[in-house]
Amino acid sequence: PLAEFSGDQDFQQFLQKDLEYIRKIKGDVAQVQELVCTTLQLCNEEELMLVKQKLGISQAPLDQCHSKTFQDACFSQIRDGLQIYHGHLALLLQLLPAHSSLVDALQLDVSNLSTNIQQQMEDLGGLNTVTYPKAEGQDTLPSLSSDFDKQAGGFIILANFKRFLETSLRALRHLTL
Amino acid sequence: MGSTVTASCTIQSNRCGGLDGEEIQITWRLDSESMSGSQHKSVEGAEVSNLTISHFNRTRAKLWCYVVWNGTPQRIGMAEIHAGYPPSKPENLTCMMNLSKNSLTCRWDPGLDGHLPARVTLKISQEVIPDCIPQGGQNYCTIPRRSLQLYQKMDIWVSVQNALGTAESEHLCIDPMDVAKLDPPVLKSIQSVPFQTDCVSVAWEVAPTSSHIEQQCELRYRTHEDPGWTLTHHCGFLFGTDYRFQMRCRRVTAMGYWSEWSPGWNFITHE
Amino acid sequence: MGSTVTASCTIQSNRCGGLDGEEIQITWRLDSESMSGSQHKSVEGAEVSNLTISHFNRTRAKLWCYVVWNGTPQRIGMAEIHAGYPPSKPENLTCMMNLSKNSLTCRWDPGLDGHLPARVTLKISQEVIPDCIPQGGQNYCTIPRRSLQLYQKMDIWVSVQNALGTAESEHLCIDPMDVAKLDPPVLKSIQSVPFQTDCVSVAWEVAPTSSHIEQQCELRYRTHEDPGWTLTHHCGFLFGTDYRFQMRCRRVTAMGYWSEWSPGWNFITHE
Repeated sequence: PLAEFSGDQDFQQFLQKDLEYIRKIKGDVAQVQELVCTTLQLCNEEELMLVKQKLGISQAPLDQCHSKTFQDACFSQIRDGLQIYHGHLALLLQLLPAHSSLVDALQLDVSNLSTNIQQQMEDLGGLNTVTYPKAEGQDTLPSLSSDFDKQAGGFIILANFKRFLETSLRALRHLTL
Repeated sequence: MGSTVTASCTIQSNRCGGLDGEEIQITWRLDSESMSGSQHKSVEGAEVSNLTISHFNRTRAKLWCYVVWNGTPQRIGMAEIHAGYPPSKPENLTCMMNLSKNSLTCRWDPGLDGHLPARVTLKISQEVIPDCIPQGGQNYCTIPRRSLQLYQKMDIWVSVQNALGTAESEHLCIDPMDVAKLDPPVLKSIQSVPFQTDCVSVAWEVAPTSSHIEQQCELRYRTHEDPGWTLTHHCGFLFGTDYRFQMRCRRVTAMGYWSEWSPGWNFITHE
Repeated sequence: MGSTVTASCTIQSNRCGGLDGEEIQITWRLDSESMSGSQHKSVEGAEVSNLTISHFNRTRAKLWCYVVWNGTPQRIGMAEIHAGYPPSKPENLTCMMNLSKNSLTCRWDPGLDGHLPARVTLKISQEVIPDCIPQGGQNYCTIPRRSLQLYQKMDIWVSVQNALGTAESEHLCIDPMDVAKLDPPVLKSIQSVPFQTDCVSVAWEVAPTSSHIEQQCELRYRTHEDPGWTLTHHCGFLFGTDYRFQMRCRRVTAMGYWSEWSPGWNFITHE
């Protein structure tokens, strides 16, 4: 059903707003990553591949957004993924207490964007707003026992979320005229 | 304001020790101005004085009731009078999103003063969001980020309520990001263009708070002698002249507000 | 600080996917400085590296444990080290009652820095009264009026606590009003005394905030040329000289503090 929408003026405006908002959130994520580097001395992902395997932090799925023919399910996955990362970002509040206002603002933007997408899918009516059953434990973080596991976990969440946003940007940009 | 005020003052001397059997003379004072009422005895034997003030023209006044006792006038009752008008409709409601403070500030013209204590609130359609109460009678209110839903339309209006009624402004239906005022860009470098010698090439950076927004920017210049600034399209400059440049930006869609002009950049075109 | 720090890093390769069967080389980093430990295989077959750092001389550091995997060093563990000393005893605790702000401010010398996060509190004997927590590492604290028992002795002391211990200052047993600093008096008039022409008579008013306290006051004067002030007993003045006078007061019992000097008063003695 999406094919009919791509020319629709409202749909195009909806896309432009989401693209801009994702770009804003991506900028905020980069700022928090900078803080994790300067504050926790965790700066590059290659050094954390082993611990990443051990912690097993799941990434929000965007498989519906990779196909050439854009699926409505991709919107649902973006919306649901944003909610998952909204939850995961709470860990950053613990890790960066001196910068809680920045992390708060990031969480607020993430939840706003997710609500916007849900609202816009409803407003456009034709979009299939089904909610995909989440894989087991996708929402919740694994238990992170040591300080190091928490700090490494925070770094990994931000890296995952940055990739999630880049994939979402590519998928939505694909739809703009 | 301007209407008639009536008041009455009743003394049951039998229940008022010291006034028993005395001749009772009730007098009035509006703030410090003496006034006389019409006094009569009520059926229950109490002394009643009625006062009528037509075209009441003060916004606030205290009305005192006196009776003379032991030769001195005794204050025995008081009423506070507030006069005014129903609130007038607030006009010209506009809002602006500040990207560095991440808040939306709305301003309006309050219209005529109702002279009465009034409750002014900036209302937002989503019930879950608390009203914005302007501080001490100001005509603007700032909605914090946590009460905003970015990139979504919000219905905003002003409501004014006093003892004599309520008035509401027109409703604004806006997405805060569509009324954003961008932060100014920063000029990075200005150079002459080798072959088009009367042109300059400009390098600048948009503000980090709006780097995610597609923007159009304007350049202006002036020499020390110039009275005012001139908008430019990078060409038409004199040789060997000391120019001062500034740039500002706005959404490509022309929605929202121009940023302030950037800090100035001095550049002398070559001979 | 200065003592020895020991740490160990254990890797059970069979429980660490990707490391199975690989030769494991554990390395260490203190912040960004590489360090080598002594590595051995434990009875359960795990690789264990032990590290000893003698005379640890940093107040804060991060100790990282690495293992090489797929050619890149992998961070697999971290410990944050805070080093310092037990808190030293706070000295020279003094308190002063401010009569216009109606609060008691106590100051002290903190002594040597323990380099560790420390909790400093100004304690008051009456349990019902909350401790006074100085703001951001300051060495003074202001006890608000509602926590004070005026004209009663209060037991006040400072307590400093960090991870390595607790230290307490000497206890002060004071009545806030005995350590009051009076507000300065106001000079009302200064005149020559007719017969003792080199003397002056002074009229002044004590500050309203301390008018209930019996006070003794001092007068000082200077001419423009004088380098400093001179205390006076109202006599010994030169003729026709332009003097500047100030006054201050203190409790008659000499307890508490002199007030600041009053605003100046200029007076020219007659010829």
